[in-house]
Amino acid sequence: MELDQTPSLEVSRALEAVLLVADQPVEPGLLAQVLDIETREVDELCASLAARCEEEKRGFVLVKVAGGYRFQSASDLSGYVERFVLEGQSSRLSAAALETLAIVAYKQPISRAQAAAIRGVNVDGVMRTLQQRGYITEVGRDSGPGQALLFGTSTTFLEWLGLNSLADLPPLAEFVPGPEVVEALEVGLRWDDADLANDAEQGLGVDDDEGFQSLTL
Amino acid sequence: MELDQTPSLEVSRALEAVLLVADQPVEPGLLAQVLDIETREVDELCASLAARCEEEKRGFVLVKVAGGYRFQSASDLSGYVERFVLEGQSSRLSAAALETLAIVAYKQPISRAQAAAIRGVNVDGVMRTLQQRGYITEVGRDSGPGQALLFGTSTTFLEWLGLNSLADLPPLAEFVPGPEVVEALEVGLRWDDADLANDAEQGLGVDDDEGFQSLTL
Amino acid sequence: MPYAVTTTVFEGPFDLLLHLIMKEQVDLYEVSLSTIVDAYLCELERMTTASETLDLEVATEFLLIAATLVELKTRRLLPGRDDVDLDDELALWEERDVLLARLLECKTFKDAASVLGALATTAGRSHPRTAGVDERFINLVPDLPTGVTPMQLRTAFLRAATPKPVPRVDLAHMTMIRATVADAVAELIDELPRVGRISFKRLTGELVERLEVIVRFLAILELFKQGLIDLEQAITFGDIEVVWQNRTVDLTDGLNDGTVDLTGVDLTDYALAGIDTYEG
Repeated sequence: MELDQTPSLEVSRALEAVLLVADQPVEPGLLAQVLDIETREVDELCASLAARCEEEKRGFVLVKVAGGYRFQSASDLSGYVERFVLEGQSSRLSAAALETLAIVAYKQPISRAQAAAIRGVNVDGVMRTLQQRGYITEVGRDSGPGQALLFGTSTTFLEWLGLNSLADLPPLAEFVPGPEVVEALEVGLRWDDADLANDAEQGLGVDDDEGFQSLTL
Repeated sequence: MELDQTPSLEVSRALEAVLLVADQPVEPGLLAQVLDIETREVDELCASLAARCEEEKRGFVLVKVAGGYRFQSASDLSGYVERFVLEGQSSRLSAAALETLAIVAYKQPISRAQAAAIRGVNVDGVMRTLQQRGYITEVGRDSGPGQALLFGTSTTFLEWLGLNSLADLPPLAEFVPGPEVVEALEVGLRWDDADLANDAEQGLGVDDDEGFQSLTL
Repeated sequence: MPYAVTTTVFEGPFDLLLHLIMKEQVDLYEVSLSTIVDAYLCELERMTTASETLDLEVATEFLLIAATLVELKTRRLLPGRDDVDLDDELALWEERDVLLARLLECKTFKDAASVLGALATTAGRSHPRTAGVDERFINLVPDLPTGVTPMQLRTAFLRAATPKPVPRVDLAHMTMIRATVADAVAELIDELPRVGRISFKRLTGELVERLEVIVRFLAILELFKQGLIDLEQAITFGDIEVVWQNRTVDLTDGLNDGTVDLTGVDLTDYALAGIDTYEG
């Protein structure tokens, strides 16, 4: 009888996989649905997975927060995580955050992918931070394929900017320079061959961010 | 001697913790900095962590993609994960887009016109789609007249393919058609005596008619 | 000639020609040029009649190849091939070889594409972790600056929505360059009201360093965003006319607004952010 109830290796692996890709705590009910098992079994499975992480002294733990399960870094390692956040992440955020927030403000409701297309770079991390800070919030789902989450600005955002309502946002200029204008301007930059060959070689590796930040140095 | 080089349990746990909180592949250099070890050690540590995940049949794997390390779900569990993740399942690329992408990948840096010449059709629309998806990006300008924009593939492209670097693309030589295909094409376009003799047997008259009818097109 | 009409959509002439030749090879092994040419023309006719809206550009591409094919075929049908001009003959050979080479190249990338597609499908079965740091660490991530004005938010949007210039700056040059965008903005604000209208070429004509040109270009974009100048372009790829908007601008206002920092010394965080946004 016990044997029947023991979830298969596959289900416990699937639990790990789902928890790994989740970006917020997952409710037991949803896990049960995805794994096609009982909610009770989900709780048992999670308990044993949590125990296993502990036993094996992994760098992460499985916890239940806000009514859902999630992996998070082990608390005794927070020093490393902090260093990672400070050294690796923070620098890219501030300028990017303002632009991303501006895009959400003017183009809401908007999905992460749409915002990324406008900025030309991935904005997932920035959007998450803006959401965690309360500036933006989920407002629905796209009806198209993929049903992407749509985001909009919050009242925190309005307070931060000192506005009463979104209607008070300054209107955008009727004319944003189109690609042709920028392209034509660029033609005026008169590349010489040596520079171009140089560029082409570096092509992929070079990080744009650095290049243009350095202009101000 | 070996003992000295074995990273401590804490460092390998810290590696797990940092990779867990990362939202994109983490470069070995940054990991080395955060963990205060050599980059070489990072690579060793990651290799052994990856092997451990595999051995233990975890639901997740550690891979090196687009120049960095990241955790991702085990591919055999995609059924479960996709039931959970609604978003991010980008729709498939059309055959035209895929072919154009292959051309850019292998011929970068390349202009739209050069890609169009290879495909024999205009590729502007397809290139725009690829750019919107973030798979290709502008990397410079041709030095020739017109200073055409040159395109290359992005890190998103590498992530999409699950490759660590462009060097991991299957060599183009593998795809150069074999002798049978070359012969078939060659014969298909031949008008030498052998072909003529062959045709003569089948009766030239018929051919004649059709040939000239076709000319009126 | 009986030719089964396919429902396949052919992306281009090479696509079609490859399909026909490879198909014939499977069917007959011994392929004849006539068969190929006729099938090609049949298909072309089908395409033209099937949609009245056949893109002229697409049609042209198909017809170009058709012309080559037909020429190859007629060459063979012409009697007395001995008196054919040798130059013509060679030219035709060359044309055929070029066509053959292009077909091979096309086929190479077609096969490469299907392998890349398979790689992507495999990679797509594995989903990355993107959760990022949890709320315990959120305070380490810098918050947005306070005191941002609605106008600055609007500027940030325009910056983000403006297509990024392609130039990549060689970092090796950096140490030698003193020009900043703020300096360039100041120069332009000084110069433009006097000339009123000037072409971008002339405006950058005396600059030697490419970086200086880029800096000036960024400054122009900056001024344009703020409505201080207008940009006109008669034809695509033509020179750009920079036109000073003849309005009284209180420069101190600009400073208070935080949109332009003309001192170039005391750059506010915002101005720094403004300049670094010409990133990719």
